[in-house]
Amino acid sequence: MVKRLLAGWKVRLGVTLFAFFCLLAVFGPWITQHLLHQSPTALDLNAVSSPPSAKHPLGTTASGQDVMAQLISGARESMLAGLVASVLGTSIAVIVGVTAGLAGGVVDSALTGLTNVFLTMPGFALIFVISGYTHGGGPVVIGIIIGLFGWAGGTRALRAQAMSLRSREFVLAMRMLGESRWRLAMVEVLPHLIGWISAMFLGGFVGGVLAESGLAFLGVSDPSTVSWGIMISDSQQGNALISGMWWWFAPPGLCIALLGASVALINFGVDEISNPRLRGASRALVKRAQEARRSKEAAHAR
Amino acid sequence: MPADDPGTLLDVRGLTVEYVAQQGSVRACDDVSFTVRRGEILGVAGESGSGKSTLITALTRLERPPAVTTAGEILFRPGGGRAPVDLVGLTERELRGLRWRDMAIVLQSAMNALNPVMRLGAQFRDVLREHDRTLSRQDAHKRTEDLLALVGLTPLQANRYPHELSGGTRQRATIALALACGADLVVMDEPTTAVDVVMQRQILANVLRLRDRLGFAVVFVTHDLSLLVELADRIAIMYAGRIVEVGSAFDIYHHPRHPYTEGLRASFPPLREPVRRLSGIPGSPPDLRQPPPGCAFHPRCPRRFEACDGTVPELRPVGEQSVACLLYGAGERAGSRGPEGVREEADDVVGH
Amino acid sequence: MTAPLIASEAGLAQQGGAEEAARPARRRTRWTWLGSRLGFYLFVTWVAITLNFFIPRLMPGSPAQAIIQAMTQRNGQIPPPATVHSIQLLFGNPHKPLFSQYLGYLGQLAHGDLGLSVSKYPVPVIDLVRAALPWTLVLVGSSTVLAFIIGVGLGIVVGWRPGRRFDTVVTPLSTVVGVVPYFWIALLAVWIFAVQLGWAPVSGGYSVDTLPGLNLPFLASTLRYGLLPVATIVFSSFGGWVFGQRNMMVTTLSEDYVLLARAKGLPGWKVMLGYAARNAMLPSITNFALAIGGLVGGALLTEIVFSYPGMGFLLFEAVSARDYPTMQAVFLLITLTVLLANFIADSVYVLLDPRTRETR
Amino acid sequence: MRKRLGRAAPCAIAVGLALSLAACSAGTANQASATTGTINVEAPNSAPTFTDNFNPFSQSDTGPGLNIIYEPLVASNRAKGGVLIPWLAKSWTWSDGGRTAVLTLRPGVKFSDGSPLTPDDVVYSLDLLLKNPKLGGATYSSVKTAGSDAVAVTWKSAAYQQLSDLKTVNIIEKKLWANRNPLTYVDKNPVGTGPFTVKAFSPQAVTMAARTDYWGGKPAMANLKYVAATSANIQTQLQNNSIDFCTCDIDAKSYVAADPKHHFIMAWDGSVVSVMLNNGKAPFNDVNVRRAFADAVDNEAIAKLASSKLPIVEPPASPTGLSTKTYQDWIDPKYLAPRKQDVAAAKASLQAGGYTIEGGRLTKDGKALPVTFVAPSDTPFIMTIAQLVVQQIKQTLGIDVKLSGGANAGDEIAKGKYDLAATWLSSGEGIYTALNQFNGSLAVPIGTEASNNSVRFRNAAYDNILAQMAGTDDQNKLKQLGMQAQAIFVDQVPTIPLFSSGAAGVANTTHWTGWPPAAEPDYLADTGSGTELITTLMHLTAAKG
Repeated sequence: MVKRLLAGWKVRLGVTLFAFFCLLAVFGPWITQHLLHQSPTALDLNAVSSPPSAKHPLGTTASGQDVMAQLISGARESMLAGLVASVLGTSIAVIVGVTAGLAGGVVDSALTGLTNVFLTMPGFALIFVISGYTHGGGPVVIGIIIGLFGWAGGTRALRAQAMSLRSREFVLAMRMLGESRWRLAMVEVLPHLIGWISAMFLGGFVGGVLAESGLAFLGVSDPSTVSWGIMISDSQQGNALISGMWWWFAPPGLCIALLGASVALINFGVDEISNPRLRGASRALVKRAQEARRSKEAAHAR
Repeated sequence: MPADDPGTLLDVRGLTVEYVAQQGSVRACDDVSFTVRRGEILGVAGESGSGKSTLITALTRLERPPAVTTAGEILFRPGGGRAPVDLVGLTERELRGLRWRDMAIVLQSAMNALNPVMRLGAQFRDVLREHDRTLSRQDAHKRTEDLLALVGLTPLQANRYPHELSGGTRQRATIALALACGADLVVMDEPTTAVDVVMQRQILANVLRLRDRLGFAVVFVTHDLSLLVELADRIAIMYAGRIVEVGSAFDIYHHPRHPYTEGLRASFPPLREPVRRLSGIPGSPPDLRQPPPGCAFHPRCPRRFEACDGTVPELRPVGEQSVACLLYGAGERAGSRGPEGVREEADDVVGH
Repeated sequence: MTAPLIASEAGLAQQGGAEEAARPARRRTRWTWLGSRLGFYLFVTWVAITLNFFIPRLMPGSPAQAIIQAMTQRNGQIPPPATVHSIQLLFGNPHKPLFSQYLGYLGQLAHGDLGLSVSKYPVPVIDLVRAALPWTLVLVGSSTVLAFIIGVGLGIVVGWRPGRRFDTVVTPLSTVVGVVPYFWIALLAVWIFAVQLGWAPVSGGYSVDTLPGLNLPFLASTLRYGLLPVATIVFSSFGGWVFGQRNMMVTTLSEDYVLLARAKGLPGWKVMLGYAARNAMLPSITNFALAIGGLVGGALLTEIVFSYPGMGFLLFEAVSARDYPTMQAVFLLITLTVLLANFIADSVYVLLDPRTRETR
Repeated sequence: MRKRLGRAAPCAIAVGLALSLAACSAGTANQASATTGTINVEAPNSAPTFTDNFNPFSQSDTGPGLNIIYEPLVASNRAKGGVLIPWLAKSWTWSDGGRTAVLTLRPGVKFSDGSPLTPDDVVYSLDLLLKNPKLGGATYSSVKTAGSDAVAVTWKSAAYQQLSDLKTVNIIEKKLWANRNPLTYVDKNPVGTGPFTVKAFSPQAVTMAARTDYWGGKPAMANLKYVAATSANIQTQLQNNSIDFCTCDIDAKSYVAADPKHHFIMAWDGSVVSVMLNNGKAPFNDVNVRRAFADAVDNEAIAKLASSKLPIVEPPASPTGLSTKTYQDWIDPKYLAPRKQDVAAAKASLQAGGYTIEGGRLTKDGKALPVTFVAPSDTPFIMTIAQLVVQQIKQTLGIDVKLSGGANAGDEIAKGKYDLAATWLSSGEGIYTALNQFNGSLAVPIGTEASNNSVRFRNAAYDNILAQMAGTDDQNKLKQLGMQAQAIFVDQVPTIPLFSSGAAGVANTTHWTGWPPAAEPDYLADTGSGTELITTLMHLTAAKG
């Protein structure tokens, strides 16, 4: 499956980009400290609002912080928020969705009701309200809140899938054989949902990163940390664009976009696996088909 | 040449259709040749995966990527004394001129073949008015009612959505639809698989009656050989993308030559004869991604011999029918030609 | 934007629409069905109202403190003790138990009374909402419709010939556009188009040289001022439609009825629109109805970037000022529109897909 | 520099008022034809929309310009040490040992509906606050009329320093308000004594019309339009010349550089950006720690960073916590120079207190004392200062200070749940008010919301000096007492003053000229203060050509 996933250029590009950002998140602080000899929070009073230079490859902020160092250490914070939100959100979605789909009856009704309540609530606004009070809150706290309020969307699809699986023959057979429901869910049903779950996880990850940056833009952030969202927010409040400080405003947004793009590209591959009908639509196949046709036409013309 | 004969409606030569995949490709139809005369019903029988559905879409030039026609020609002689055309060489635009007016299709599942969000009448109307721009709405409606009456449906059913109709009604409606523009050739892809036996009989009777009345030719594809015997004038048997035997319905049924035809015949109960013991064909159809060398049927063949896994048999006349089996005239050409040679020959034919 | 977070809400609609209709026999009559839907909506409304009431109040801080802090920040000094004291008297946390406050709130709501705003005391909340709502409805409404038309249109076109060069360029591109942080793109757009090129105003909902009302200069200025906000929303949200619609289109293309439509010799566009797209669009239409539900709450970031006088900004201000009555009113409105949109999605689905209609 | 987006109570004005206004009137009389045109002013309001309510008693958001519609009895000139100047009251006398002030009203003052201002109106206005603490509260205990043109205001004790409280009391017309509930009345047609009335309201702009019968003369402009703006877009609006005047947080340096017609005005309003030390709990209840931190901070560097977007540099603060720009005559000359960074002294203080630093943590008797710096995350200016202070403490003392933010910072500061915090302290309302911010009697226990002295400084000697100041009207004695209090402040270090600050104002001379000079103005130009704004507006004339 992994091999199939990696077959397309889109997925390969996505995975490469994503891996790059993961490395940045893991080794970022080490890189800034030992390779760049910079701190993301240190203020260099001799170089306030300075454009890119040898000392500050991406320039400095209005208070003299090194943008490059902020960008690198921001990777960890932003991705951590995305990861926590995604893991939590996907877990809740899987637990609620699969349980509802498999259990049916009263349990299903109750869980579906719960899901619908969460769907109806003004998600982002509530996240904004709550995280505003959590003392700024680091990326983990923000991620948890995003996850807690953002799971409902995916649950619905999982429930439908689990329901359709429930009536499939092999699951019915297992039930007849007296398999416990728990084992049934873990061994028989979950593997079939892996495509859905991974797509949901990836979507949740990007959603988490975007939500974190949106919250930072609204002023919900922990001042002792630096995330990409906080960087954009700071640069906006520091009038970076009007003062022509593009080196402060542009990089964090581009990084989020690139990270999102990498995940979106991976998602293309995951989608093609979970929906076989999409596979025929791949560019490589169509190209080959067109070539074959053309050569036939050429032969015909002769 | 049969194509020069005005009585020949369709002359397929060396038709090869491949499914292009990431690595290599699969030949779903391999060097298929046959002819259909005007007003004739040609049955094509084969197991699932034998390439008969691919043949249907290729015949009507409806194949979609990754399926590609890579060789052969389909000479079609439309009515009204028009010159014969090679469908393979036509553009989509040119094809549109022929579609439905000259050739129509009936698909396997009428439930899926009808647009679920359009009323039945609208699905008649759009095709009628597409091919006759002068037709008014009222006239199109009138014509729809006539067509539905042809297959025994009431005019009221034109106002229904497909899901509101029973399976048999839907299937009859698609047949009526196929006749809407007076096509010379109607290609039918297992139109009776989704309906019960009683309905199956009604539909077949309908087709025969309408053919006699309107004179169209039919290419009828099914896995059910005994059904073809009732319906078809001639029958072609397909196996692993190739035609292994062609002959009159009577000959195929009563004197099958190819071991596969024999096996196929033995696995279906006859419609009108006393029930006899049924037997299936051991084994399963080959994986076309890795076709067996030589005759594709040889791993399952009860009468195989050494040459069978080395030589691809060609379709050659044996008595009244044509058979592609080394049992007939095997000695002459054993081991002389591989599949490459066959293709070269096909290309030569095209080149003329 | 919040799209990836909430856009995946495939909709409560399927609940009532597709899933139920797909059941072979519907034993319940139309009335009990309607009744149970109504009961469900009422229940969800109540739960949402309750949560909307308690969640903000369980957080630390009070409106009084928010007002004092805002004053300090504005004036550069802490307000005089007497002022601080009076603010605490007026807007400090009431000493009534939370639960009786809650009952009071429910009672108020039952009379259609949304209370008085705290941050703009004593202006009734209903007045604030009345002033803000039209802006948001027009802004988000028009951009949602535009994004839908562009996105679904593109999705149909690329999905009609999947794998062609147009598809391989447009589909990834539109997806990538959707993951760029909305406010970042919006700020950039403001800088480029408003500040540098001067093509559009920087912020606001209308020109301050006009007086709101049914007069031409005002209406013309709202169009000009709405240009950039609408364009940025459309830009960052059409991608989601493209992707979904394309995949549905590709899936639909392998349906027999599309094949038959081609065989019928219908022109390509007729097959594409009348047969393939008409079926492939059904899920998008449901999602569209749901997107309309996100209308009220959906434009928070847009309205902040553009200082647009709508509901999003009202909410933002209310949250900053701990203005509970206003917050609650906005939340309530969001909840109600989402429910309404779901109801519409239910109904529209039944209208568009004859299969879900009851057979007589 | 600071975010300056708000409505302040009408406070100060400049110059001997009668003089300044008379000069203005004379000027406008000469060019009566110039009473046309509109001046666009950024409204001191962070909302993108205005509230259609001009109730002067509202404590929350209102329509803009309340402070140029309504006026107080007295004002103060923050450019001149915050001395009180007459406004609607033309003079006052003290009696009863400083307990009662009799204020004589200026003749010829009319409300915008044509009714003359009477002592009854003034008594009614002051009484409303006395009777209803929710309207803003009052420090006086009774008010009554004193003849046909005066009112007598009485306090419980000597109140020479309390008269300035009347600056925040808007004078309203009794007959209009007699039947209104001042708390809940939504006033859409305000009637006041100020030079402007509301002409047209829309959520994004409010147009005010200049009165022709204003007691102080006729303004040069026919209209004043308040434009709603936020920090996000104000700079652009300024740069395309669509706003003539604002007091706002922008990149003033680039604004002034862009066009010679762009003018910068610093309103030194007496504020001093300071690091608040929580004197109410360990470790900052120990003067040694306070001294150590104060010595460790380099406030010159901080001032420089804080001024990086201003065309001027804000001066490092006097260790007295008083603005050197406002109180230069009041500060003990030996404290006019800022405290210099002295790392050795800082370390010595820590040692004297028995503190060590272990693993980046301040430790005493084996117990680690974590230090948290609370800074509101929605105020980037304060946040930057906090970051620099944290960095300096780390570099000099090696102590790790945790930076904490969030929308709730204000609440935490008021309740004393912080170790360090940064804010604007001190004020331009006079020496007494400035020093009184650290009055121990205002300190409340930790956990209780403080309305003042949130650093919770308690010093009996300091409080005693303040009590003496309250009871004198003698300027020299005030100065002497003030210097004694300053000595205690410098020694005890209740806060770390960083630099003198003010409200950054920018004006555009394209349409209107006559703005106060950037350096050493006679009066402040500040949209947040009504009496100052009125003074500024009265000095303006239309630009020629």
